[in-house]
Amino acid sequence: MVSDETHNKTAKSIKDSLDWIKKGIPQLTGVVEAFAELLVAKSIAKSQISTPGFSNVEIDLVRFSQGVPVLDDRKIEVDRDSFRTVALLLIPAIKKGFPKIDVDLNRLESFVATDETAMEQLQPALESGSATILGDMAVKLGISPEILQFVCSELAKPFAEKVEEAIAPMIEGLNWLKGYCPVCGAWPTVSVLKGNEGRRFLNCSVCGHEWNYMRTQCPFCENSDTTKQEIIFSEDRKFEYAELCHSCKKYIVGLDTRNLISPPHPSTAPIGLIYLDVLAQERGFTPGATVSMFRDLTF
Amino acid sequence: MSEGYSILVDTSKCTACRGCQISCKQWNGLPGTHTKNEGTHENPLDLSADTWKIVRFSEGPSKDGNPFWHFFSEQCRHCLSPGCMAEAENGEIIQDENTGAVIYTPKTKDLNYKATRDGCPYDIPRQDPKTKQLFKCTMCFDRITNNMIPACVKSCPTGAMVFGERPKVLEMAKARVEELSRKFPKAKAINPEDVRVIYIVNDDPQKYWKLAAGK
Amino acid sequence: MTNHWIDLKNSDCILVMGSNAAANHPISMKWVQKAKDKGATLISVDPRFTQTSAKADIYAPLRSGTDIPFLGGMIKYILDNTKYFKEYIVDYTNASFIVGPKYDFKDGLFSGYDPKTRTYDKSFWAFEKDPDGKVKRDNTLQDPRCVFQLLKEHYSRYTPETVSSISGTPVEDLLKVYEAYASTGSREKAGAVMYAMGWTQHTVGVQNIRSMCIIQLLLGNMGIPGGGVNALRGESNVQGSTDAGLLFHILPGYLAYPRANLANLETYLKAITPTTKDPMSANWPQNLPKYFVSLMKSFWGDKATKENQFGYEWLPKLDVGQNCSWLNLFNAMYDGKIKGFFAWGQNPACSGANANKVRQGLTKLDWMVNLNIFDNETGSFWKGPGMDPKNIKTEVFMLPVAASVEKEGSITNSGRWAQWRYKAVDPPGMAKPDGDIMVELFDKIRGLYKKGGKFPEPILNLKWDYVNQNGQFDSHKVAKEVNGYFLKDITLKDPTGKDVSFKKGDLVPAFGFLQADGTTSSGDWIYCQSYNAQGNNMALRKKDDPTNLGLYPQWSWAWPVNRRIIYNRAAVDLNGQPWNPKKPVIKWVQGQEVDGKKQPGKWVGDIPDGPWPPMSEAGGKYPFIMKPDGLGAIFGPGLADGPFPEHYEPLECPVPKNTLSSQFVNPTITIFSGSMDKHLTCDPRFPFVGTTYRVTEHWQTGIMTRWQPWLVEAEPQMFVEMSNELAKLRGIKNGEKVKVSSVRGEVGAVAIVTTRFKPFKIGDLTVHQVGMPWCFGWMVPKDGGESANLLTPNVGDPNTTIPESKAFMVNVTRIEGGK
Amino acid sequence: MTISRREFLLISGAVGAGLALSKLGIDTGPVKAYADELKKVDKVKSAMRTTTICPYCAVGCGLICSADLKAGKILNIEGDPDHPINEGSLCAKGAGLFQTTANNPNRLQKVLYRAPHSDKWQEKSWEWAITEIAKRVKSTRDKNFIEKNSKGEPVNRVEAIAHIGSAALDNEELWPLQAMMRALGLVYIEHQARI
Repeated sequence: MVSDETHNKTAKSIKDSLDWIKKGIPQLTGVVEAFAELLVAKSIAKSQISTPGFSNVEIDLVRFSQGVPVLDDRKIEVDRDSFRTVALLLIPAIKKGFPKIDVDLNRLESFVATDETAMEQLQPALESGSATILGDMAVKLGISPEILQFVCSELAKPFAEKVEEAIAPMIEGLNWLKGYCPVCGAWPTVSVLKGNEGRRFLNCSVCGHEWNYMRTQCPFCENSDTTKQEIIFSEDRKFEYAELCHSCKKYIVGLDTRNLISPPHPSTAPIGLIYLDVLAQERGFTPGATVSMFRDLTF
Repeated sequence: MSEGYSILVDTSKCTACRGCQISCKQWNGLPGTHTKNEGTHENPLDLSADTWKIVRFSEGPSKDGNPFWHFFSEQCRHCLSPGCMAEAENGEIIQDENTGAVIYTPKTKDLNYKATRDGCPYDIPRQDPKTKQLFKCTMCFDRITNNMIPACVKSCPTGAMVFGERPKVLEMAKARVEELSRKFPKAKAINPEDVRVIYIVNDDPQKYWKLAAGK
Repeated sequence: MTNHWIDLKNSDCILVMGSNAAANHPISMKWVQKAKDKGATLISVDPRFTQTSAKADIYAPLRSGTDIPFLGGMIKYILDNTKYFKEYIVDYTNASFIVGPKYDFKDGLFSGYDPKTRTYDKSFWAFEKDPDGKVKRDNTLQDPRCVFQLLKEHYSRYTPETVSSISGTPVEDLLKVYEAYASTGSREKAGAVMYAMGWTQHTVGVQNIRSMCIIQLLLGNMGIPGGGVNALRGESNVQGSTDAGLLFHILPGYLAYPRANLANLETYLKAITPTTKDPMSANWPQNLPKYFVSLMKSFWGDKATKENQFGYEWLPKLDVGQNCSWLNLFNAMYDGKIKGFFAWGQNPACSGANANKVRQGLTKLDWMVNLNIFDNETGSFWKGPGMDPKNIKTEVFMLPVAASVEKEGSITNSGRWAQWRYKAVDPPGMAKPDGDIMVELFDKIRGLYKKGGKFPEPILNLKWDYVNQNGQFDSHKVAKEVNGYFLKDITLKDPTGKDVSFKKGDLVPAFGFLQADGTTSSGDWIYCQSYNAQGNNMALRKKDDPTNLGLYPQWSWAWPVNRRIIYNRAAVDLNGQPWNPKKPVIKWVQGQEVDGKKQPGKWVGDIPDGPWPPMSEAGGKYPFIMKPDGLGAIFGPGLADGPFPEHYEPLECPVPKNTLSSQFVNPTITIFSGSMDKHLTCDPRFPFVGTTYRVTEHWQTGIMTRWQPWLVEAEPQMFVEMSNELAKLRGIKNGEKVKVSSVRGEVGAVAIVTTRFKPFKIGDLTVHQVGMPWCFGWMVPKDGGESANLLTPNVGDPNTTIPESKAFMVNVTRIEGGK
Repeated sequence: MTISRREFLLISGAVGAGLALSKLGIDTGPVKAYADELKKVDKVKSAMRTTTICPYCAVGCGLICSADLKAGKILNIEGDPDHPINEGSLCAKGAGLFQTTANNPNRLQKVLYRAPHSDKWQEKSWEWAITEIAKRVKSTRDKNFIEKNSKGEPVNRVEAIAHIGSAALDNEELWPLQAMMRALGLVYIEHQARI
């Protein structure tokens, strides 16, 4: 269990980062405030999970070096109690940030709180990824499918982060040359430049793992022809940018932290860069991560 | 940010590439001054209104028969109790509460230059002969208040300079001195309690620069 | 470099000698530091205590020009103390070869010397051969005429005391260096040497390096990770420009330049193609005819046919013995024999030894074309000091060119990695990429010759189609031509013996497929594979490192055939197993048995020096495949000045005689005798040794850095570094303006009085040495001072004609009131 | 419950279906307005990155250049952190590479000609310069062409024109350069490697 002091520190770091975003771009205040509580709650959620989430993970170095993520065909175990704890921690936090959908959220919250088998009931809808099954479940609960999907995807992440925490030390120092996550295989949401030399790190959209990746290569299609890459940025905030790939038409937002005294907490970075999502999407590019909350900003 | 910031300058890692000296000029828009070689690779020879940071070179014989050759990247120490402020009774010099940076305002043109300079144990302040205004390192105040590290720290290729919250920097300094003392018994941090720009040396400070540890 | 930059991390002992890597190749120290972090010893040997010395574990001073005694003493130490790697020298070097009866060495001279021509008849140094033509060997190394015993005898004179009395290095410092470096003679240890112009710029330059090669062979350090002989090249693409044959004596790929006595293709090919009678020797140069004919096909395209000897007669021929190298070039210019001159991205008015002679030479030209990104002392020589424009007839065309980020193409680093650079922006103003200027100029010249002129065939027949649809220079087209094409449909065998078919117009996969019958082209055989069906391999940016030795085989491309450590067959034993199993650069893996049939084995790791199995197996070959004998040359009978390195004093030196023999200076050097070719030795007017070097802030003559105000502010002016003792002797105070003069010229400089220089004790003499940078020039900054090359002598090494800029005699005097 | 990685990605990603913030009741209007404003005042810049290799010493350090696509100007040059040799580090010269580009006002930007006995440069066009140089090459070559040496052997060379350079050029420029000079018959062909 993580100490309260650590919690408070993380919470403060997230709040400081969000304040810094608001100060820099007041126009983002609405979005920042929507996510503030959720981000803090999520930072705690991982420590509320009692089971490790996986068993007997051994790294197959040969497969790994060929680009197979650690969790490729392994199961993540989610226990009922932890699921309920996490859900009852996150849903109220979402309510605070998203007051306009609180009716739906209340229904979902009470479903999780009262129905012992809530987790199992939600599972098929989400596992298949099928819009029909998801829609049926949403109808059953009387809430909008988009909201159900949003909440469930947020509920899943702490479990992935928990697994990441255990696997990350096992792959430390191993060479990983892919644009998807070496732990879970998901795509990154944000690219961060760090250290004096400005090495680039990608941040996994699902488990939060961070790995080094070539600066001048597209994570999504591995195109390294720089004439087919473009960087867009605002002259006022040169340390924030979107990297567009003309080869696969995907983009990733990025943050150069080398100049920064206290770089924003990684979980807040995508929020502060949302204006770049707008600019990139307007030009017809889509975010490489399938898990982005900011996929459809232009309509 | 009650304790403000500090800069650690680990001279054991410095190779005198002068990247810090050049980036200071670049960021602050200071001109490359006309210099001459005066019998040393150190150049410009001294701080001035146009040069707020210089790498001092010093050398001499050492006990093992080989010469020593030390490099000392000098700048304002941003003292916790700045001696230069004794003269500044009308806000000519400001000590920023949040960062701890000691800032010379344009009003310094009204100060007694000699007294201000004499008040500094490290002999840092310099006057623009034309405008009479005093100048020195600002700790990159315009950068650090925008969450950016100082230009010199950013430029250092060997990681000899670190910027951060003062307690963390003090901790780092302590650890590094411990590490160095295993090989260099004279290793120490210079006046860490009094200044914000803390130098680590592994020989007598005076062997680096006559005022390395102050007057 | 036989190895490469990152490989320095694999070393156990690094000797930096004739180089100041920390100042001049700063990033190399990153890898030196990594080796040190793992316990490696860093040794710096230099006349001056440098930035590299400051980081070294052992520092030893030596007087400029005494590297051979220093290293000869190390050879003796290794032999006397049995520090050599016996298996390695028996199996992989010519230590066991029996030298013929005509070889002899007496009082500084090898047999076969002709004092009239100042040359050796090298046939006196030939090995003894069996009746079947194979070299006689004694693998016990006991025969008194075997290389090993002759080596022992030759260096028996190089005792620590004798060496110290020549080089001025204290005996205890010598022994410290010898002991540390000789410890790498065990099979698990690797020693590397890093050298630069501190070794080459001497009248014994090549033999300085030969001395180290002998040491590396004795210790078994060639071919292994963390070993090798590593030249730290000074310019970003000086490796590539040498590979491309921008030198009078070689064509691209180091093919010997044709001489007039080789009247036709057949005689030329015969002359350049070595033979061997030893079946174990791969003798790779036996393939040179394929490379030459393919080169001719790249030169002349379809116009090169078997009938016209593939255009051999269109190549200009040198006379036998004709030397057109740098010093001779400027000698001819000074003599008024050269009328037109291209100075393409070079500033000889500051970089040439005896630069006053160079500058006078420029006044005798009819015309000069100078291409550069900045104005420089060469293009503007006519307004330089001592010049009166009214009296100078030379027309000058100064053409502005693109900088490195304003065009696309590749450059080759010291580790032989050809790395692709992309264009970021257009050049400013009227500046143009050099490639476009070449195309336009040659098109224009060709246009004139279409209307007639002397011997127009080569001009009209040169293949010259290196532009894209927009008429702009296309570096990809050249890169493909340099790699080479198949010129007709053809079926060939691959290295495993399988048939492979190619179509006319296909790019050649690698130089193993090149042909001598005109069916392939290749502009530079060593670059064949750089741009093939897989694409532009020089642009590769994949970071796999399967051996974990830092080879990065998919990052850019290294010649030859992407081999990252050359001579790597010497890194394994006769069975193909690495000497040091912890650092396996290559390794032979036995084939598995499939259906009762044993499959062939294979090499893993780096690209081995040729596909053959290890020596213990049928078809195995010796490791040094570029040598006709296949073995590392401890005895080197091919050089102009002897098969073993021998100490001779620099042409200008501070001592009255050579302690080791009565042969004072290198007996084979060419000494110019014109009015501006002065040399003096032991002359009381010039009592101090002078040397030159660079500073971190400036690069070469300073043309790219002296126009940058912040770099100039940090290192603004010409200086001369000297010891406290010398300063006292001359009454010079630190920071005073002094005059440094040699018999050829003088420069003003600021005295830097330093403990980093110390006087040398040479026998009874105290010898002072001073050092100056050669990065300044009169043009900019205004009071920056002049080039140290006004002082340096225009005398060269007999093999390379590289001038002796690192050891010459000067005087230093105070300028009264000169502050 | 146990979930496989594949299923897991579906849960957390809900493949294919985008999430619109507006459907969650968040007003993204101000964000879009901010982005629009940036565009309106021409603050949004487009840059292209290219990798290059340092033109100074032969270590071969990698750098990344960022250039403004519209203005065609270099914005920044920095060490390439992915380059295995320098891993992003640079020395003082490499770090100042910016100063060798168009950002340095001292760069040569014009074709200049100095006439015999003149004490000044004249500005010229490329066409003029190339034509005049070509004429001089031809006339010097033809006047001084050596067909045979003293032994009567054919040599077909020109000793009256010399060429030096250059280790600063690209390999793809060096090859045609030596070919062109040799086709002209030059034998005095040298460069930095000799000094």
